[in-house]
Amino acid sequence: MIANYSVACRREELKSIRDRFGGELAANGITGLLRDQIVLAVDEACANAIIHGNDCDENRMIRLEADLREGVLSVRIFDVGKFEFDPKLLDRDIDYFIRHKMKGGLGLRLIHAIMDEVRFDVVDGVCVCTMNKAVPVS
Amino acid sequence: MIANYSVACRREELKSIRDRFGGELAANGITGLLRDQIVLAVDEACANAIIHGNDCDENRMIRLEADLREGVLSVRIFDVGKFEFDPKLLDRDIDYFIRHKMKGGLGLRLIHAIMDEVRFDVVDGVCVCTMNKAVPVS
Amino acid sequence: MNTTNKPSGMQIAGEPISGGIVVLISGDLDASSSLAFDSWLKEYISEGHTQFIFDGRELAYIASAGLGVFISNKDDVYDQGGQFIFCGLRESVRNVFTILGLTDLFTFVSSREEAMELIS
Amino acid sequence: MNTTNKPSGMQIAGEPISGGIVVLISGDLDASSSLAFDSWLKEYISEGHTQFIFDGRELAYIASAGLGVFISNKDDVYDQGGQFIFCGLRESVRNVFTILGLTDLFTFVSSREEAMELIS
Ligand SMILES: Nc1ncnc2c1ncn2[C@@H]1O[C@H](COP(=O)(O)OP(=O)(O)O)[C@@H](O)[C@H]1O
Ligand SMILES: Nc1ncnc2c1ncn2[C@@H]1O[C@H](COP(=O)(O)OP(=O)(O)O)[C@@H](O)[C@H]1O
Repeated sequence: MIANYSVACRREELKSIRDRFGGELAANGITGLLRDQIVLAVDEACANAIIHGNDCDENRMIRLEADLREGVLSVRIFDVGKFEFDPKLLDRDIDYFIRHKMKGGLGLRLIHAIMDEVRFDVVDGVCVCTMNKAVPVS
Repeated sequence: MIANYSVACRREELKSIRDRFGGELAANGITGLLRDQIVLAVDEACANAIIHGNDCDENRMIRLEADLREGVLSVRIFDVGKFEFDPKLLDRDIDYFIRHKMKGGLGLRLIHAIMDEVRFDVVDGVCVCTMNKAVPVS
Repeated sequence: MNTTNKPSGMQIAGEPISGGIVVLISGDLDASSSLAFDSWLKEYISEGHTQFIFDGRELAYIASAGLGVFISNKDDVYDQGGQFIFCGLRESVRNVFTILGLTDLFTFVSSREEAMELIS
Repeated sequence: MNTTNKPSGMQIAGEPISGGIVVLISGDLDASSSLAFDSWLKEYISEGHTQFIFDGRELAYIASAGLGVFISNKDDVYDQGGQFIFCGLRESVRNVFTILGLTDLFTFVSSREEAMELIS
């Protein structure tokens, strides 16, 4: 386990999640652009759980868990909020976002572009976002 | 595999799903009230995928897959529509439904009450509802 | 007695009696047929009916969408002193009400005669 | 030059120049700070600014919510003949535009001087 902590559902926590998780990646030999991209994917997934899943309710928490095994980094984000997924969002071209003056909707796309495997599981009311990525073994 | 078929996203297909799947359960020694309950859970899950996931778009399909292994019946329903889950729905008391004159919102509750394990997985834009239940070995 | 054919092999037959109406539901009340059943019930409510006896002897199946018809129309009927009485439900149908803890919301009796006594 | 402190350690400094405005964004443009940045940008647009040079030398991080600010305001600016020019973006920030295929939507140059030539 290279990370295992909970944070309250506040947008302001995102910065410390990035700093902390980025530090953990570096400590495990994941650096440079690869580190930056993984931190971005994790930030996006946490932002979704905080904002969409839990409506930024500070009394609720999300939990982040990560491990690195046999060259695969696996990050899991747990939340007990609501979950929504519309695959259409992943297919729309950028013009659609511009025409509709959309402020959001690109986060999942970034996550999918960066990570090798992305899945959401809802089990007993808990939503888990699992993101895996092969990383160079140091 | 005791079932593996696709049906169009039309409400009218539900009756034939029930008849067909109920027949398959009976052929595998699952009968009586147990059979009726499992058919109900599968009907509810298919209705959700057809109605909520795919807006009853007849050009879209859902797929139902089931197997029975070591006394556990496992049913999986695949759809490529949108997915929404709000755990609040499972906790609200019945008075809430009455006061709000709600026509729906009890299907997931039935599914959870009937099956031993219920999970939804969204992987690469495909939503899978997996429902497992221990059944007497014949 | 007027009989209406509905999808999924559901049939509804409403038979006005003194002080109420007996509704024989036959077939399956699922996410398909409950749409028509809901319109039908709302029409009867808007005509002023409040005492409903649902004869369930021939109701082979009920899904949550079918229960939703009774739940969503309950207050409109009960607030006027009306009621939903179910008689003769089959075990598998009755069981669905039980699983969801709905048995205290409505009245359940075994025969049409018992139901009619409750509204007279 | 007016400087505004924003959450997550983001700072915005707008410096009007002839024919446009140079905006120095420092810190992180994430799902938290982009709310304030969006209000800020909308205010400048409503004041009539159309030629924006975003100086990204001190922009350490951008998330999709930050990109969303540029995307959602693009038409309002470009429809008036305006433009968003980014100069001096760090590799890791520029990379986020690239991953999403946004590099053709806006103008990217390396220095503030090049950017100023484009609007004069
Ligand atoms: N953990 C989550 N909880 C709830 N909803 C989520 C979650 N992750 C993603 N979503 C849904 O996915 C949609 C797309 O997310 P995304 O592409 O990141 O866009 P946005 O920029 O609006 O967050 C959101 O509108 C949201 O409804
Ligand atoms: N396969 C699915 N696809 C999309 N949404 C689903 C799916 N399954 C469940 N849901 C969501 O779960 C909610 C609750 O479902 P349920 O309890 O069955 O109520 P309903 O009677 O309204 O179908 C629905 O409102 C729907 O948004």
